[in-house]
Amino acid sequence: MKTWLLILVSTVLVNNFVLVRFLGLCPFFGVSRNVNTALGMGLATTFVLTLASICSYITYHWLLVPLEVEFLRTIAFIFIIAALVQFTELWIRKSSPLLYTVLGIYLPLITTNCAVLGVALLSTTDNQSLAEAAVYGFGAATGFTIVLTLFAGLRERIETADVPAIFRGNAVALITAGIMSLAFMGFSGLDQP
Amino acid sequence: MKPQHLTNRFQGGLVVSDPTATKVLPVIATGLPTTVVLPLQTSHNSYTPNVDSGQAVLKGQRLDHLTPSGASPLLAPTSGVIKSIARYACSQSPGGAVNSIIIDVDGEDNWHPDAQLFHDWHQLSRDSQLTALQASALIGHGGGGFALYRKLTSATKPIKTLIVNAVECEPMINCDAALLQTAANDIIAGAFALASLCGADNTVIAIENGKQQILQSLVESLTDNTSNNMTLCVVPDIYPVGAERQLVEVVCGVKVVAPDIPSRHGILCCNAATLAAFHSFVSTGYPSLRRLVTVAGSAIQKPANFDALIGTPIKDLVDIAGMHSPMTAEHSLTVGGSICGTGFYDFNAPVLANTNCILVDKPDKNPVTEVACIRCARCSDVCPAELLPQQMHRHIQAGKPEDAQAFGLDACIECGCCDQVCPSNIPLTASFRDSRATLRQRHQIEIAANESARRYDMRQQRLEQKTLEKNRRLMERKRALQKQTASTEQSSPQRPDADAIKAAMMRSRQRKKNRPGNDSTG
Amino acid sequence: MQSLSAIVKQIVSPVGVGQIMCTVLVALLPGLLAHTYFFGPGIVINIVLCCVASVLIETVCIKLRKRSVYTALTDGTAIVTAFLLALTLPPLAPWWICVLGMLVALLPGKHLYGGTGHNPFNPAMLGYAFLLICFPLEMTQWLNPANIPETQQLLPGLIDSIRITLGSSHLDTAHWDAITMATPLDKIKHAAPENLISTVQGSQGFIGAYAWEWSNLGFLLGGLWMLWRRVISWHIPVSVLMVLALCYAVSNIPLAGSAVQVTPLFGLFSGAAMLGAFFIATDPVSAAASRRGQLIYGAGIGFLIFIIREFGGYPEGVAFAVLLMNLTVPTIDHYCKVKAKSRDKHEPG
Amino acid sequence: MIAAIVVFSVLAAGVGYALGKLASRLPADASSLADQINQLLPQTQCGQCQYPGCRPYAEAIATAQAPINQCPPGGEQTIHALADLLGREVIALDTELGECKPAQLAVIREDECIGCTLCIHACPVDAILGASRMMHTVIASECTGCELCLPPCPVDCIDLQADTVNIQRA
Repeated sequence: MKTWLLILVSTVLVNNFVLVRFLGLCPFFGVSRNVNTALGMGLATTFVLTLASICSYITYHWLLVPLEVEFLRTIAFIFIIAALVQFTELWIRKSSPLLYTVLGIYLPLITTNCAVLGVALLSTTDNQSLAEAAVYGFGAATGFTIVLTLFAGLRERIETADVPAIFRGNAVALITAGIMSLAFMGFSGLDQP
Repeated sequence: MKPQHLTNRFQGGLVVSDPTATKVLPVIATGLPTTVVLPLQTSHNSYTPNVDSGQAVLKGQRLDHLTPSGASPLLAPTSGVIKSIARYACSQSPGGAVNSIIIDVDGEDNWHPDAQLFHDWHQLSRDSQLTALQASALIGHGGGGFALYRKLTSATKPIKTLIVNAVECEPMINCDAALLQTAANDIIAGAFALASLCGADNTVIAIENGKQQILQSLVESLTDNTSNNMTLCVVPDIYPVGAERQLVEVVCGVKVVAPDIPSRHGILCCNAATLAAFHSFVSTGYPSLRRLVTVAGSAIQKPANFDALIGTPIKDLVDIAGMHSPMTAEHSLTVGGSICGTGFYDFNAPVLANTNCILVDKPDKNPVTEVACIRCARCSDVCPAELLPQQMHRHIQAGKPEDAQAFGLDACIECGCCDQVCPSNIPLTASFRDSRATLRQRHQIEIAANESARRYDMRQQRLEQKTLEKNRRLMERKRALQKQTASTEQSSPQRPDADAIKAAMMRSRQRKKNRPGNDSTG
Repeated sequence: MQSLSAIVKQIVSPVGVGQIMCTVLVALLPGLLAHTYFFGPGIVINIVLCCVASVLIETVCIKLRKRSVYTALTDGTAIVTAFLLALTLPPLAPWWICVLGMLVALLPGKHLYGGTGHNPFNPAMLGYAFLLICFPLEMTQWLNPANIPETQQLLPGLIDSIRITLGSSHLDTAHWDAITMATPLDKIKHAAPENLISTVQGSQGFIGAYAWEWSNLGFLLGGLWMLWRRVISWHIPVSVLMVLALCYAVSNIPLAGSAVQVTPLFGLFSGAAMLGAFFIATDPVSAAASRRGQLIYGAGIGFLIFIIREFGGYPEGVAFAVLLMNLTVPTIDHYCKVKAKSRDKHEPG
Repeated sequence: MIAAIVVFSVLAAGVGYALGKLASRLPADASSLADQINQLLPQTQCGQCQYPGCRPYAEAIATAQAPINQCPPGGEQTIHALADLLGREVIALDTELGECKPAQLAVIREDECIGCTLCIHACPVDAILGASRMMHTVIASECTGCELCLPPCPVDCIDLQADTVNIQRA
């Protein structure tokens, strides 16, 4: 149990996938226009990522290793993630068409989101157990969701701010993301007991 | 009759120590003005005139077609000749000029024959009392500008409590205090009459803590007409305790959030001056066309309360009150009190039914500069409606008033408290007032658009229906034709023979010869 | 309209934004005096440097935005940022640390977002965090607090301090026993040399670490005075200090290498807790807008200060705690909406 | 090695088939989104957006067949509202389709009207009153100013005036 908490703290706060490892930046900037869509995207990614890390663990240890084709793991993981994303896309298209239109291209883009593939690959290299891989995936996704929602809130506030013309739009968003990762440096060293 | 001192209060508000509160200004009666102006478009009513220029009118005569049911009519305040119906200055409309009826007063001031609506109020049935009240065009003198008739009829629940709002919490306004001193009995009688009309079982007269000497005179006049269900409450003087919803919260403990109104909670709140006017209407049968207006401000020599005819240009009152220095463009004119009063630009504008105070102030020597909002949240501390003005301001400044609605823009009572405490001197209430107007206009556009969408859908359905109908009929005829051709083929398979055709042609030629025959061979 | 405002505004505390900021500066004095008494005049030099830098940067930026320099300077927010940044810097830090800190504080911290009122991050803390991460050596050159009876520590006078700050003479550690220690908090984690431990236990410092409790007491006095003048509201400082004290009370962290328990009072009166709670967290522009939001904001800061101090890598957590909560402010404001509905508070009459 | 290929192809086929089945059971429900978009359009039913009315244009936007800047009567305000709803970039109005003019009303010069009922069929909101060979007139409160009745009129007796009747529509 203690290690799970440590994994969670380390993936969500200490080395957050977006602000410290700089993975998954394209949806981070693409979907953070308003808080509700950011939350929608975050939940979708959490769903995909947690299931993907579990399935990739299973395929890696029960399929690839017995068949000695570990080198195929990247393709297998991408295949799993694509299937999960397709399922999520169908579900969101059915349940909330507005979210589906607003997310637009970024929903299928979860497949190519480097954070998602990164988690699957990293959890195999650190040879974690199944439960640890699941918690690792869930932690990474929650970190991604929290930071994405906070960043969306910040961008909404900056929309109403009187930013100089040349900085308006993505420039001020990029600088703000930089300051966010500066702030997240405060958590460094949190997971060394 | 011992006054009850109420201690519960609403959130926020401004503690105001106003030296003018205790001193009651003298009341000056004014005669008839030379011209009278009646705007056709005010905040809550719009009239279509049924008179045209040059026509003579008598006092109390109705000047408009009663368009929407329940709207109160427009009555001529005095007799005279209609000079013109043109755009004229008005203190209520932000644009400044509004179509108005301008009457040259002839001075006889004689009533129109059917101006007296009844002879004895108590014989009338409740419904005829209500229709008489509507015909009397009695508009609330408080500041809201709603017709008393509309207030009564918009009550969804039976009215249990009637509150007489004798509170004058806004500094500089003095007309209610003067009325309490001179006509306390009229107000009480008016309160009784209205209570019996709307069936309220207890009546509360609310007065401010700061007005001690008026309190004594009220207590005496209350003891002589002894009645059990009328109580006198003294409310703490925190601005805006005189606002309808805040007074209801202090007196009855019911928190009413705009746009909801107290009459939907069985509570009717009426201004003291309205009740005095109601009493004069009930006792004489003639609509009351006069009201007390305070004229004060730093530029006025002798501030006083004027008993003025509704429609009198404000310029006449200011001339009587006298000014230190002649009026210049920098002088600031305000209608209403000094905290939530709205500025206006042309002091020829007329006195309306809900104009309770005119302030004329000297140009401000050190104008304050507006600085950016630092989100210090003082305005949300003093906001009596418990809103977040700093968040509303941020969204309005970014050009998105609809986002400000999430922070309570619709519940804003435009009381002006936030302006007074803002360290950055931002004109918050003015920006909220404008944004609410824009949102009202957008709402109107949306209603019109929905109406067009409905008509478009109906038309589409009708056309679809028609094409379906046509196809169905076509199908039927085709089927009938097929049936018919099938049946004829079975009974006579070969073609009809040639001589039958020849005989038919012979007959037609014969008929053609007969027709021209009548003119040639007979 | 104006004749009345005199009546109303007298009742409510200092009126304009400029007066508010002046009151904040005056409130900073007690803590500042305690600081100079224990850590020498270096802090005053820092303040002068920061103020000069902030005025210059502010003027340049406002001119670039073609706005009136007078109103921008007189609203005093730049000066307050300068004071707060200077108070967090070590007394004998080189001069470019102050200038660079002010640059980072005012450019990306404030003018990037449109000047006063629009910056989501606390400018002073942004400058300090940037300096702490980029120049860890210079930022932890804290002098040993003066006048500890056992060590009779002498402090460099004003002239020496200026020369050191300008880099003309090197700080020879042999003479002035400068040790790389951010604050006494540092030794809670890394068992610092014995003499300092003893000073804490035996020192006359009644509650906190020897020198720091006096400067915290000074800031507490300044903060209470600001509360009384109604320049700030109680919501943020109370929630920060309460949560911090609660965390210390709940988790009994032993003082490094000794049986002494860290009492909540010790936690509150050491490091930059009081300065953070009363002056830094209550910066209205970067704090939450609604009072309810401010309570959540303050509680978050208190909790994060405790987490970073006890488990994090940096000795003092106020800067990062404030920055991290500044991140969450827009989302807090997004969800702290007005849901006022008509209701019957109690039976009428 | 062969086993790996076989396993993966079987796995791929199975998941593909399952997703295909699922796609048909979870149809996209675009109509509720079209309603939300239709709510933002000015409902002049003028057809300047190359669609027969506002509703068809809303459905086109919902199924991403049409961009959000093809509504001249709505102008900037409608584009901003659609961009906010759908989270898309704000793009300038496509001016070939028409300009954003202030609200206007069609008014028939009644003495020249020959009663041919062509405009009655053309009006998308049935705002024109009249019978064949009888004089026609426009119901001012219902007219959306869409100009569709101008082209079919043989005697060209309909002209456009600023909308003063329902002033709030402007």
